[in-house]
Amino acid sequence: MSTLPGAIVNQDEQYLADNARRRKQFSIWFYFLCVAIALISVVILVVLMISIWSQGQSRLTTDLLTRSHSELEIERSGMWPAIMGSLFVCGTCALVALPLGVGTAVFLEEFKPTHKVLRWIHGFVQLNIANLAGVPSIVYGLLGLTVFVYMFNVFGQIRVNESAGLEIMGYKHFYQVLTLEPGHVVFAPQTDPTVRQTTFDEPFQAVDPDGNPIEISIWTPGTPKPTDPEIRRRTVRSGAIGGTITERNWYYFRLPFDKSFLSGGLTLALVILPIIIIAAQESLRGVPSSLREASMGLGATTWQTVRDVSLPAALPGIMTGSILAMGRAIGEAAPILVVMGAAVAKSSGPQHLMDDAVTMPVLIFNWAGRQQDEFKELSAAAIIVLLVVLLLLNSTAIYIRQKVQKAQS
Amino acid sequence: MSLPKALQNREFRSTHAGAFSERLIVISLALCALATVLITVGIIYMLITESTGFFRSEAVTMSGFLTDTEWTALQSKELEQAKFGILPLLSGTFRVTLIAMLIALPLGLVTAIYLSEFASARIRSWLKPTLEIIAGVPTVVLGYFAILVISPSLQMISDGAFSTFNATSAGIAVGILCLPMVCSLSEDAMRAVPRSLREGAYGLGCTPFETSVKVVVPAALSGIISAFLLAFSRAVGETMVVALAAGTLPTMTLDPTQQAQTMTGFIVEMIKSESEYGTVQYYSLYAVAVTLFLITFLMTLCGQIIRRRFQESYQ
Amino acid sequence: GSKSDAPTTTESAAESGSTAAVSNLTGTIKINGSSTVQPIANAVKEEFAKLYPNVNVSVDGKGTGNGFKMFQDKETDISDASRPIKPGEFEACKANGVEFIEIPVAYDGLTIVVHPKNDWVKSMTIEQLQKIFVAGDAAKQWSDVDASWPAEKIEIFSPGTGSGTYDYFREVVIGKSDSSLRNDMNLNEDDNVLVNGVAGNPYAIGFFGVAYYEESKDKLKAVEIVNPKDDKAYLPTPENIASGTYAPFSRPLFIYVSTASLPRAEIATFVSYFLENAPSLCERVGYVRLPDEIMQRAAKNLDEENTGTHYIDGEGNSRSGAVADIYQPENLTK
Amino acid sequence: MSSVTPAIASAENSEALPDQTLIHIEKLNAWYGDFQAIHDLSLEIPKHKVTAFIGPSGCGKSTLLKWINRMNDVVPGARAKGRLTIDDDHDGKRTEIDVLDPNLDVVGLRRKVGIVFQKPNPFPKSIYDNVAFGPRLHMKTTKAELDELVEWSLQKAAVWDEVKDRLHGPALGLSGGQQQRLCIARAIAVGPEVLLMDEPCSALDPSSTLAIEDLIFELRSQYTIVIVTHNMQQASRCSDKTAFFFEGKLIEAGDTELVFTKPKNKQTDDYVRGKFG
Amino acid sequence: MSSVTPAIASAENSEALPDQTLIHIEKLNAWYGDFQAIHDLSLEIPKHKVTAFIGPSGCGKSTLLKWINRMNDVVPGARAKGRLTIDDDHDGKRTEIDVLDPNLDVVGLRRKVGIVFQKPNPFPKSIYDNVAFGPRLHMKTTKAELDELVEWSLQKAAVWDEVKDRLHGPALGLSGGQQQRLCIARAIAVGPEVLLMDEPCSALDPSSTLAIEDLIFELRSQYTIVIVTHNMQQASRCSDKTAFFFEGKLIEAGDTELVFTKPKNKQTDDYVRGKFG
Ligand SMILES: Nc1ncnc2c1ncn2[C@@H]1O[C@H](COP(=O)(O)OP(=O)(O)OP(=O)(O)O)[C@@H](O)[C@H]1O
Ligand SMILES: Nc1ncnc2c1ncn2[C@@H]1O[C@H](COP(=O)(O)OP(=O)(O)OP(=O)(O)O)[C@@H](O)[C@H]1O
Ligand SMILES: [Mg+2]
Ligand SMILES: [Mg+2]
Ligand SMILES: O=P([O-])([O-])[O-]
Repeated sequence: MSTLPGAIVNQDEQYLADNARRRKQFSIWFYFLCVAIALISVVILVVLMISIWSQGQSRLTTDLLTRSHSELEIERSGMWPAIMGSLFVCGTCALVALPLGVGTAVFLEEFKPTHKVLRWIHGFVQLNIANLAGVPSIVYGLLGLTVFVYMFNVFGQIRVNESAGLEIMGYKHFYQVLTLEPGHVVFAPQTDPTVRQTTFDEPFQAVDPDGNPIEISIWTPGTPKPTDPEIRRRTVRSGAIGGTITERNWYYFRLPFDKSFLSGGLTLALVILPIIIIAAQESLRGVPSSLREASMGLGATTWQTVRDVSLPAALPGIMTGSILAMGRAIGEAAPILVVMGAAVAKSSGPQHLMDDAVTMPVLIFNWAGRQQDEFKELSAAAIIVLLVVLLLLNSTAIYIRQKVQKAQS
Repeated sequence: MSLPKALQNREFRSTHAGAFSERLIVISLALCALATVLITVGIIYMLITESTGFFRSEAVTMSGFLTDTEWTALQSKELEQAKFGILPLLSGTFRVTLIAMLIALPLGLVTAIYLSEFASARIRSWLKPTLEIIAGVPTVVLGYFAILVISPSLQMISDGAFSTFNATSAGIAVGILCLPMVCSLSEDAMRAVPRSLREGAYGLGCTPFETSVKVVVPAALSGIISAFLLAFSRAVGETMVVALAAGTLPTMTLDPTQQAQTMTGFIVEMIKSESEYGTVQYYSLYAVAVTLFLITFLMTLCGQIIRRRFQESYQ
Repeated sequence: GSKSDAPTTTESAAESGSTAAVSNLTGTIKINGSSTVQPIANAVKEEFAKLYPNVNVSVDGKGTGNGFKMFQDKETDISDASRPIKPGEFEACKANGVEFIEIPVAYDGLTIVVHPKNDWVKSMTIEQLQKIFVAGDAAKQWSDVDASWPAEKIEIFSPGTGSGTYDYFREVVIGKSDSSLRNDMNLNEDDNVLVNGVAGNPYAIGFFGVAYYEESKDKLKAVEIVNPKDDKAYLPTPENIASGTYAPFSRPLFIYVSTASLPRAEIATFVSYFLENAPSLCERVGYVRLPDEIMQRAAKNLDEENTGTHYIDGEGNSRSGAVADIYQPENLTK
Repeated sequence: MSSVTPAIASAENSEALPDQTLIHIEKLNAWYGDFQAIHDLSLEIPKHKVTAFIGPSGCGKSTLLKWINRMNDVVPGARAKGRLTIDDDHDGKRTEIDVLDPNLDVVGLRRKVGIVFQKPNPFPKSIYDNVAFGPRLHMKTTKAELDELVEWSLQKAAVWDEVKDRLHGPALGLSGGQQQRLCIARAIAVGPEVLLMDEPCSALDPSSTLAIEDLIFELRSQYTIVIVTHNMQQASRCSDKTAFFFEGKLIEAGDTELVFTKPKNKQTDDYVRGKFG
Repeated sequence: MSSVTPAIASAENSEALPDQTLIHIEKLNAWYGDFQAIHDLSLEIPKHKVTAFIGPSGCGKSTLLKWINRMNDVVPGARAKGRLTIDDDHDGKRTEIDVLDPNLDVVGLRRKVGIVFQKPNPFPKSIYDNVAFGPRLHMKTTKAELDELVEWSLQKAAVWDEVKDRLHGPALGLSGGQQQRLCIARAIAVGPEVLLMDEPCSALDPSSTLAIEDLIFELRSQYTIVIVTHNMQQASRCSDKTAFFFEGKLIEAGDTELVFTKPKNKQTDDYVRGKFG
């Protein structure tokens, strides 16, 4: 048995040497192939950046950052409402997705059940999250449309002159009536919310835009019309009809949400929720179990362990994951198009919870598709702004991660 | 040394006082987890209820839906002329996805090998962020990159053989989009391969190439395959790039120079056109969404199964 | 008190020039419908917002047909249209209790465009268009239309089926017959996509409102259309459109205003502002102004709140013809 | 004490008082899922003594240790059957804590039975916060009391002098041996009666090991200490009693000296002579 | 042999032939980045003997081992200075391989110097493919030759009987001890002359340990074996020569019996008696 097998005894030294050289050569070639291919991604990024920069750099003006979309003065169009819109939409998204995602991750990672049935459920939820992570964002858009925008039509549809859904708070209804002074209106408090219009034949008590009460007199056609603008402002024509308008506080809330930024933000929260959960789970998993054991060994309950030990230790990882997820949310356009529509002509950010909004990707989508060269350049400039925002987010994430890596090494 | 006062008192907090709030917290955390289940339930409920509007219609048969080679939901105003065969949309989706995968998989995998096996810490420290930046580029931007840069370049190279909107430029852009994902997931899988295996290989006289290709990659295969599957379902579900660059005409061909409306592209067009809400044509978008959902669901399921079956090797 | 809004119209018309001050008018106005009219509506909205910054006007352009759908469901105050309302839509409005005032705002020339490299097509007749666009034995290649043209595949870009432009084109090309437009066209509600599509393929053809052509003249070539009346070919220039020689694709654009919304001060103010400024603003975005006479009739209709359409007769059949002939008080059907 | 139990009993009565048993283990069986890690184990652990658990890897030492303060609760699939009780002097009244009782107040148990692990595992917080972690959970203390308690614990753990100038510096900045002593300080800060130590020195360098061994020697006057070790020399150096485990069974237990010099069992003899393990 | 080198020399000439040195190490210094892991180390390792490296954790045993077949090449920042040569009999001609030569054919070196690690690390392939892995890389073999080679290696590694019925089953399905023997089979399948073993038994149970120790005993007639171990008993049981390291320095080296019974150095004495480590 101890005789060496033929293969070892009959080794051809020349072959061995050649073979070794050939393999080493091959390995070197492979190394250069790797370098070349790894560089491709860098090249792609550079080409992307250069083509965008060369298109958009001339439009990086303060107008871009402070003004709104304009059809008549294209060259002075800006993206302020879109910046605000993205801020509000993504803010909503973060406010909802972060606690929900981290909560879920904590539950799944730290409260692992020991009972068999519960373990099965646990595995199911885990699988479910993996599946949610793979669901295309456009499907979330459709879900957002049925759930947030229409709410299965449970609260009826939003209709002009008829229904504003189920209004819950933050609103006051008035009749808005034109006075004799052109462009000037007065507001009559609306007592019966179901009446959408009323006719004014007699003098009535109204309020001016600042909320101060004023007496309104009636001018009957045929009698001389007052000429003093002051008086004209306090006078309406007999038979004038007031239509309902609503004064909305920022916390105006009604159901369904319709195409509001809230719907958009909630839908985006659905999109990034699985991403956040998975990232948070991963970083909780990275917390050494010895820390948990130490805390439990001191008599801390599971929740106390989570609160005082696991979560703080996992926080950098959770933050990194969340920031990257937020980057995804900021750039996401498809679900927003489905939920909030593609209109971009908005002159300000959202004024109340139910207000609609434009987001940066949708604005870019619109501008880049337009024919005028100005819009093409503007869209490139807007892309630069968006990329800068993303770059800031990403570098924060990378910074946090590297700091943590350093601290741990 | 005498016992400190705190220990002399032995006034320990009642241990049952926290139990209630503890339970409350656990319940609210459980509710968070429940929410994720509710989302799935919501998706399935929505897809089923809304697509019944399509499948119930007399103009539609299940076999026709699965085998017809024309899809003209957007093109036909009258229901009688509309044809609902999902195959052209599927073919569009798979053309784009195939091209994307042809780009993302080899490039991503080789870059991952480079990052995990060869790159020095310094190169990693800027190459990885670069990839992350690409991963973070909004898809709208990539879509315009496709029609403003990729498509004209293709047309120039091929002397006009490509149409303005075509499967290839969309596929390339989607590939760029998936590349970082393939790369970072495969890299994670390869880094999870214990050092001891690499040492084993080097100890037997392997070159770096042999170590990475013959030992590390096979050992990380489950992770790499699930990365591929994830990238695949991301590509299948990608919307903005194809809506912008792949064209709006469903075609049933293998020609990559032609346009290719994908499933997601159709959904977006239908939503944007709001083509007659409530018509069969409109509801057909939910039928497409069901198909899309099923495909991605199967992908993730496969990925999970592969991960669970083959991953345990190193514990 | 049904006649309510008259004061604003007359008074502001007389005195608005002097009010430079920012108004305290507030409210929300929802507009949807034609993407052809959308540039005009957006332009008006923008100017209006300078005077009335607290009025929130949302303008969307999902196509005339979709616009009317939302209008009859009371989701919008104003519906933009690049064709007159159709009998079916009119009935639906009536059934839902939606009454409206029909206001023409500008002329458009539905422009047929090809790639600038296309040197074989200079002008086209309706028959040639039929060969290309009508389903059935539609021409697959240019050479199927005219043997001297290249044997290359025709790629077609058309507005979506929900759009008025599609309807108008279909009606002109097919008439009242049963056939329909072919269904292997690239359809898109967004006219900009159509422009990009045609501009990217030398063998493409497409059509849309003249404003989108005006914006991208350098990338596209407009096809001269042979007027069936005099057999001469005309380009969609403002003169040809206004004079009606660019026939049969010269068409009016409309807005439809819900009377239920008119008592709201913001709507009344906006609509009268629209009417007043449409002629000048429509030219700025590439359309052609309507004759003063028609604008005055429209103002009168608004003033007197004459609801109904001029394009459908008592029996419920649609009328067709020049706007100057049809937009007459006696044609108004409630 | 049942006669089948190979109890730890002073064979040579070297001390004046007889041992008082604190932890009683009777016929304990423990499983991880389907795998039985402990078989029918009976053992008595004396009060205010150091008891060493020795045995080859995987023989169930850590498992037993972790059942004493129910750390295995969080391991999925871990269960135990048998009796495991700890005597509890409460204002002079003697009661018994039934450790395996599913309704037991685990939090209270773990406060009474502290544990120190193989690898030092300070929390990534300041040194002060590490020691104050337990007291903050369990007690209502004033700032001054807490300060006093932290100092006392660190002094008891023989690490005060080395850290007193950087109490609010990060605990992870300490050396391995200091970290381990910090962990001991953290464990005694909640006033436990029993200290369980699972190979507390195996990750440490020689000098840190010595410091910890000295510390264990110090602490035994006030605490009942159970220490798991792989190092026979360590067991013989610093324990009073030794229990030898093999494949989940208790093979032999008794005075350390006897176990090492005159083991009754062949396996014990082989093991302490280094024939395996 | 220079006089400053504490070389391994048979103090009592128990064997007929004098030791023939195979591996010469002279003034070796090794670094990881700025940290010096080995200081000025000189040592000679005899042919066809088992040499044990002992010493506390972190003393540089593994580092030295890994330099012998240049495994440290792949560790970023690792470098070494000094002389490290291996004698090479080539058709009767004696040459020397300069291990630290940067232009050395590492692939060939590693074929000559096999290594086995602490944790068994079979590739996630079949048993057969594991053993055939090395031969397939280096040699041109027929299927039959390869089969013969695989069987021979597995037999040599004393694991053939246990695996012969499932040669194409997954290697990861074997027990730890079998895996470790498989790794040894894999290492000898390429026909090395030297076998380096870094704590080959520390992850194994007692019976597997015994099997490996027997195997080492068997193999020494054909291979030069270097084994790193923490277990003094193991070193004394299965090695001919022992080298004791401390903090990167070689403290003492010589016949195993002498080192364990009459160490010349105080530190060695302390260590082999278990005072630390
Ligand atoms: N969480 C677990 N799940 C399943 N089996 C486990 C678990 N923990 C330990 N075991 C098994 O139980 C047995 C006893 O393990 P234990 O940790 O008590 O051994 P030990 O004597 O402490 O060994 P070591 O000295 O290596 O720490 C071992 O066979 C081990 O594989
Ligand atoms: N890759 C590395 N990078 C930096 N330092 C290292 C590296 N590997 C080992 N060291 C350091 O070099 C010194 C010697 O390590 P080595 O692994 O040779 O010790 P050892 O004697 O084998 O210890 P053990 O018995 O724990 O395996 C140690 O202080 C260790 O921390
Ligand atoms: Mg243990
Ligand atoms: Mg070592
Ligand atoms: O103007 P349209 O969008 O209806 O064609």
